Amino acid sequence: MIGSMKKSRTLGILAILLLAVAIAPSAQSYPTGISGAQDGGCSCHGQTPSSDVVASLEGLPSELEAGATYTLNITFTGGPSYDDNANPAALGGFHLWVSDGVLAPVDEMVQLNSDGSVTHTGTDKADTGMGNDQRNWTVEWTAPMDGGAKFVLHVNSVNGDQTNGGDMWGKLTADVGPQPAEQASGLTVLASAILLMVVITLSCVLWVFYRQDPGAFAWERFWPWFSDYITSTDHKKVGTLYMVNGLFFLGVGGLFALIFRVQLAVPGNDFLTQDEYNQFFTMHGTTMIFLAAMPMIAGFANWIVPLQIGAQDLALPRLNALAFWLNPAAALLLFSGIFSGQGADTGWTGYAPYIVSHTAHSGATLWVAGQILIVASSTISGINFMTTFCTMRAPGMGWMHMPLFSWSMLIATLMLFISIPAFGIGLIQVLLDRTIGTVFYEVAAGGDPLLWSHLFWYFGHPEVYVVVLPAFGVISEVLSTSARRTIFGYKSMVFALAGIGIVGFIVYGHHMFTSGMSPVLRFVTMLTTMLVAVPTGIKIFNWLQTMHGGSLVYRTHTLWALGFLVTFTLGGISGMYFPAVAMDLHLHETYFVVAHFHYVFVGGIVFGLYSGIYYWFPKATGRMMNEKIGILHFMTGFISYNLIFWPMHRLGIQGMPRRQHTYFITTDEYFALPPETADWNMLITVAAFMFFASNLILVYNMISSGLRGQKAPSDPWGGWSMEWLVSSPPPTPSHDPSNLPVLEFAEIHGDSEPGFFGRMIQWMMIPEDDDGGEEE
Amino acid sequence: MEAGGEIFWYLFDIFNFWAAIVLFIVLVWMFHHSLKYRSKDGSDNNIDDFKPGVFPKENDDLKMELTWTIVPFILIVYLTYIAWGPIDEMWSADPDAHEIYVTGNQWYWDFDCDPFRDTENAPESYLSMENRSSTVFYNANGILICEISTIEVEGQIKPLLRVKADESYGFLLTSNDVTHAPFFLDWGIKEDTQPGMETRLYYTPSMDEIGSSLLMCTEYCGKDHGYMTAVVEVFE
Amino acid sequence: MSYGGHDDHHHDHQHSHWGPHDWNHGHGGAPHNSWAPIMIAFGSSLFLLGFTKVFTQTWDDEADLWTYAIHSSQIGLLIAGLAIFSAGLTVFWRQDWSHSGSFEPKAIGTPFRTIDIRKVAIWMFLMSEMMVFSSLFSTYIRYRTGFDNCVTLFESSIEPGSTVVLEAGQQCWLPASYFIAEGGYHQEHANAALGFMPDTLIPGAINTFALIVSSYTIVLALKTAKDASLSDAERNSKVGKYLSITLFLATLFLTFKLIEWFVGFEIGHEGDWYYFHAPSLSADHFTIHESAYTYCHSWDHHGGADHHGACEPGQDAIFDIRMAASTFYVTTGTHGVHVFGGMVALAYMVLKAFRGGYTPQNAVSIEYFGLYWHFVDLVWVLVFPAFYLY
Amino acid sequence: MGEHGHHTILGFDRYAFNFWVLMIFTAIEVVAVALTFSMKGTVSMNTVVFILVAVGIVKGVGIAAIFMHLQGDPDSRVLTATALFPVFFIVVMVLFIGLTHPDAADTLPAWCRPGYYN
Repeated sequence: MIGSMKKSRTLGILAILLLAVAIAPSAQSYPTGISGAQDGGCSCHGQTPSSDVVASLEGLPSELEAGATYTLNITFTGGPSYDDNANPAALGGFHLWVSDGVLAPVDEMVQLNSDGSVTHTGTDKADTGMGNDQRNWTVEWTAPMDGGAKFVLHVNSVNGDQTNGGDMWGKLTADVGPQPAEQASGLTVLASAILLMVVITLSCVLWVFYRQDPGAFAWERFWPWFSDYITSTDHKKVGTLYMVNGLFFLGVGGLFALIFRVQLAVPGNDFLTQDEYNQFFTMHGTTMIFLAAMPMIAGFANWIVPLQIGAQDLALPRLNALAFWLNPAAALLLFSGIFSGQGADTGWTGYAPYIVSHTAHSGATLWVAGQILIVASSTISGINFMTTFCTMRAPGMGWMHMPLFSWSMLIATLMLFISIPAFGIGLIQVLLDRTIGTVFYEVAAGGDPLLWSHLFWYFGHPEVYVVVLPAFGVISEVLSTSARRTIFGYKSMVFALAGIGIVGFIVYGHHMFTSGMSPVLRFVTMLTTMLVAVPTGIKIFNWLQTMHGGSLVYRTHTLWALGFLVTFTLGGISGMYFPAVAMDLHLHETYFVVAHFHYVFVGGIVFGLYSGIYYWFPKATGRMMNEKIGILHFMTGFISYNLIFWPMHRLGIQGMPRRQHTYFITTDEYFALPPETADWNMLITVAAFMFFASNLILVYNMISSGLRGQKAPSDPWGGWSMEWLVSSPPPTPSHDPSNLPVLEFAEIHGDSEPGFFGRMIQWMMIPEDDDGGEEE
Repeated sequence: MEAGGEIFWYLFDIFNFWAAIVLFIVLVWMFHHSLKYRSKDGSDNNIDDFKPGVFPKENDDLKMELTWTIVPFILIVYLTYIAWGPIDEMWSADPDAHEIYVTGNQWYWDFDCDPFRDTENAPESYLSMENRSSTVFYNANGILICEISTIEVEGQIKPLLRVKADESYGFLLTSNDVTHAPFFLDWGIKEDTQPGMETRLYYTPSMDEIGSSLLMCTEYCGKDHGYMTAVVEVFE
Repeated sequence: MSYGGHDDHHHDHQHSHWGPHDWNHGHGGAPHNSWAPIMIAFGSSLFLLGFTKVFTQTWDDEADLWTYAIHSSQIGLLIAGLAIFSAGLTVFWRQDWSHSGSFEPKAIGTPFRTIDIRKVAIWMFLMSEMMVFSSLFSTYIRYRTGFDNCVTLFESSIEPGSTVVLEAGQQCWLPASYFIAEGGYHQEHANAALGFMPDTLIPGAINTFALIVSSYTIVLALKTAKDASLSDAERNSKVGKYLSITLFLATLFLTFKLIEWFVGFEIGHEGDWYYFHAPSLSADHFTIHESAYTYCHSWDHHGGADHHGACEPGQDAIFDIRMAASTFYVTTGTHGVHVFGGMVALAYMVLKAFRGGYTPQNAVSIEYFGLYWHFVDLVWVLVFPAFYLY
Repeated sequence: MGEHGHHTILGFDRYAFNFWVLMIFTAIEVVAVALTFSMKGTVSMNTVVFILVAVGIVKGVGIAAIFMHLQGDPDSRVLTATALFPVFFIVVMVLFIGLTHPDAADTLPAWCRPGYYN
């Protein structure tokens, strides 16, 4: 009886939450974004509108007929303007916005703006039209098919002295037809979006809590359970939060991709407006790199690193939690522009001077602010992980005994926190340029647009390795364990990682071969970029050789690892085409680049992380994942993935540029891209939907296996590293601090003399007083 | 017409050849090892005696590792050398080139055929020419070198730049607002136009390249970035 | 629920060898939960949102210019963000309050064996700080070497017959040192009361010494806190005093910085004449919006040695000096923000010191703050010559 | 670690010694700049820059070595190595970002071109 009462109360709560979800999105977006462009008015003709200038708009019907075209007359009286044939400049101009329907100029006195508003001609310095010297103008307006419209009219009355002094302007607003409900301000939209996110997240959390033990569900037990998660500083719980955050935004980024793939499916499409398209590809890139890939990697690192190196937790657990919580806080800022229709449209690279220009959306400011928090998060977690690696390896674990996943995380963390301050400083400069008016990227003040590219890519290229190296680490672990063989050439693997880490800092110029960067630097980075292929090659060949003489057990994570080998090799090879300048001049900023970095990011990182999910899921949850669904996930995912990105190489060679709203193919009337472009794009779009669907299989598998999977033993795959020592799921603290594990060795090496580096490190270290058991 | 210039295809073919070889090696290696050394019955044969918490026995071979360090390195040196070769051709100024000003604007291209636009001391032969204008340019022998008109692409009026085959051209690039980049599709070259500075591109269209090709913007520049196109026609 | 704090009394009878409160509380239990991270994170987010709303520029289409404005009505968000951030920080430190040094975790393994983990962490933090200031200096070097110096530009453009051929609003680099270090000679009505240096250099010079003295007082605080020979009361009061002096010097530093930027000073008033007189940088038109700075190459010295008259005819030009100003304000401003961060931490430490929080067992906490503080001093050693003197 | 206070330099307390060195060198710094304008023409700008760099290095080393305990403690050597670790990356940054300037590709110097080595 009591149980059913609890159940009905639960359902009631869920119903209320669902209702809230339904209501929250009814807040409408604010058409002019965060800072209303029309509110500023023609401030060049005086700061505030003057009541002396009276504008009028004639020709609007009292009863609106859908789709009809009306001729509108715009006139004004008053102000300093006067009739003077000798000085026609002494008249005025206007600007008319309408919320719906289509405006069209009638004669050459009026021009159509890119935002659909109309204004007098002669605003452009290159334009010699005389529309600025009138007192009345005529435009045509085609009414929308349903609903009414809101007009905003500004008129200038100028005194003809060719300066702005003494001029005045007036404002008129007019409504026709049925009006929509009052539109929400940017802040209201933001607040309701936050509310929506909170409500959805809370209902999911509540559901998870309910499913854990439906019989014993009680509201009183929920809050302690929930607040324990959000205040937790335990590396495993923070790791879970990171993974949830990462997977959620992987889905969001994927949705962005799907939407603009629909736009690109056929040539000349207008499914999205240019503004929407630009925002979506910007947020796709930003989301995938900063809110999906990096949190997922941090999630793995959080979960696995302390377990693997035999530490009880990370060095600074509270800062670890802070580093995590900065991510959702940053996401709020990054996305808040989107909610108001003015999201960042700068590309994830945010190149200057576009990012500081007025043509960039106002949401770009918030995007920059959000990125600053991401930088803070990465710096904090970088410090934390560096400290952990350097100080908390289990007794007996010298540098050359760390598992390769930990090594790859160490190098990745090192690269991240050395390089990211450059990005942070660049962001602060842009933020100040956009807010208080410094001029770092203001070309009129001598600002150098390339400085941003330099600061960005000084970070941006190491960042690519930051996200891909952990995937290398996962593959090393998975292949070694699955093949039942020690990784081939452990030392050369470590040196290759370190080599990538160092060379990765001096290659970034290859992103800027066509940018007008210093030619010497172009030449230098061309040479160094080629060099990166050597350590990467070593890693691939070592992985291949690891399987030699082994007994490869085929599991889902093995399949993803083998899939990774194929796709990452392809991605690595296509990367070799860019440092060759003559090829880069053609391929730069085309779909070839898109194909290349998706082969590295998806085929490299995401496949690596999927492999890691299947590999460590039993350790984290204590339950095995379903292998059959896993194989289905791999097959559909691998095939559809290749169908998406392989044709993009072809598109790039044919010269289809990236980041373009649409494309045209050659027809009888005009010349454009080859006709096959359209077929490839359609194929890519269809495959993109398949790939998205295949990821839902993973999500389903994770949830169902997490709830109902077989219980996992502590070492289900027979791995050697220390995370397999503890139970699944691991206890807290992960390794008993009063009884830390000590790394043992299968082969006892003689007391070989330490090498040069070993002697140098010995010289630097505090002399050892106690036992001499330390390696290296 | 195929996109990409002569040098691009020359290098592309060489790189494709070596890429195919590397890919072939990797794939054969991977499939061979992953099939030959698989666990036949699916059971766990702990070959290297993995035990949690025990660093496993070593598995390396210095000679093999050195081989796949040195051999790829030689290949890389070779490819770098090959890629370095055409730099002179791509990145050299030709003093005799006919200069065309290209200016990026949000969101249209501005061409100017008059190479003496910004200079007061143009040679006399040019100054005296009657047809001198920014849209058409004849050389001293009265041969048409550069002409600018318009063309309709998908209902939009776009600039049409006409240049002569086997003539050397220098494009002087700048921008009025943000970064753009003209991408001469069939020639396979591009360079950013940066506001406040001048970048340059040199190219001599060959007789093989006669015909029309697209010019697109390949540095993201805002709303109508995707529509910032022009047509380049090479005539005989 | 109890915010932070997590029951300080527990620590008195818990005897684990594991770590300060940040860490793990013995008995092999879970690490402490904390509300601080989530509060600090969302506080900063709200603060940045408020910042972008308060400082919003609008684009003036017809004039082709940004219009700068401070929307003070939007300041609520900014303050709310700061408040949440501060509350989070309070929670954070509240949890550290009772740290007595008894569970200081030590590193194991190569290469930091037996060094405190917190000390390694602070050095890692300083590594990333080095990169922060390297980025700022790279920006500075790039622009400094890429721009013409205004003075050189002016001198090179004087044609025979002393006519200056320069476009109005030409971009060039007028270093801050032009206003500060050489201010006594270049600025109208400027002064050099001390005889050997201009009055405008006084705030910068005092600040340099203030930071060095504060670096010294913080090591004295550490030395005292470690001194087991002192009685507890004596030690508490001495450590508290040294930390207070450090805090005072940091405040002095920021005060003089603000005086130098915005206020200026006039001392020794005697009719129209001041003994000490230094206009602020903003009063001298060295601002980030100064696209039309009226530069005067030589003053007409009719008004006496320290009193300039009008600019000599043909000796002035209009320059766009925004880049030099932006670089100066942002670099020195970033340093100033670091000083401010140090002040906030110092305020906490002063409070803790007077309450007897520092003993020889946990005196290293002062050392770890000191490392940061010395680093800030070290950065000033570079900033001062690069921006104030050269 | 930790016996910081017990070291002396030239018979002075090391912190006090370092403190006075820093004070004196800062005074030199300020005076050097003061000289440039009070003795205009007699001291060249290059001399001043040289003095500023030299003094800056001395001061920086003083602060790092004594105040930040990078000299004389058991952990000093390993922490010095840590502090010097980013130097490579800083040099790369200053070289690549600080000291390069944009230019057109055809200004590539001859030594970067294959033709130069024929």
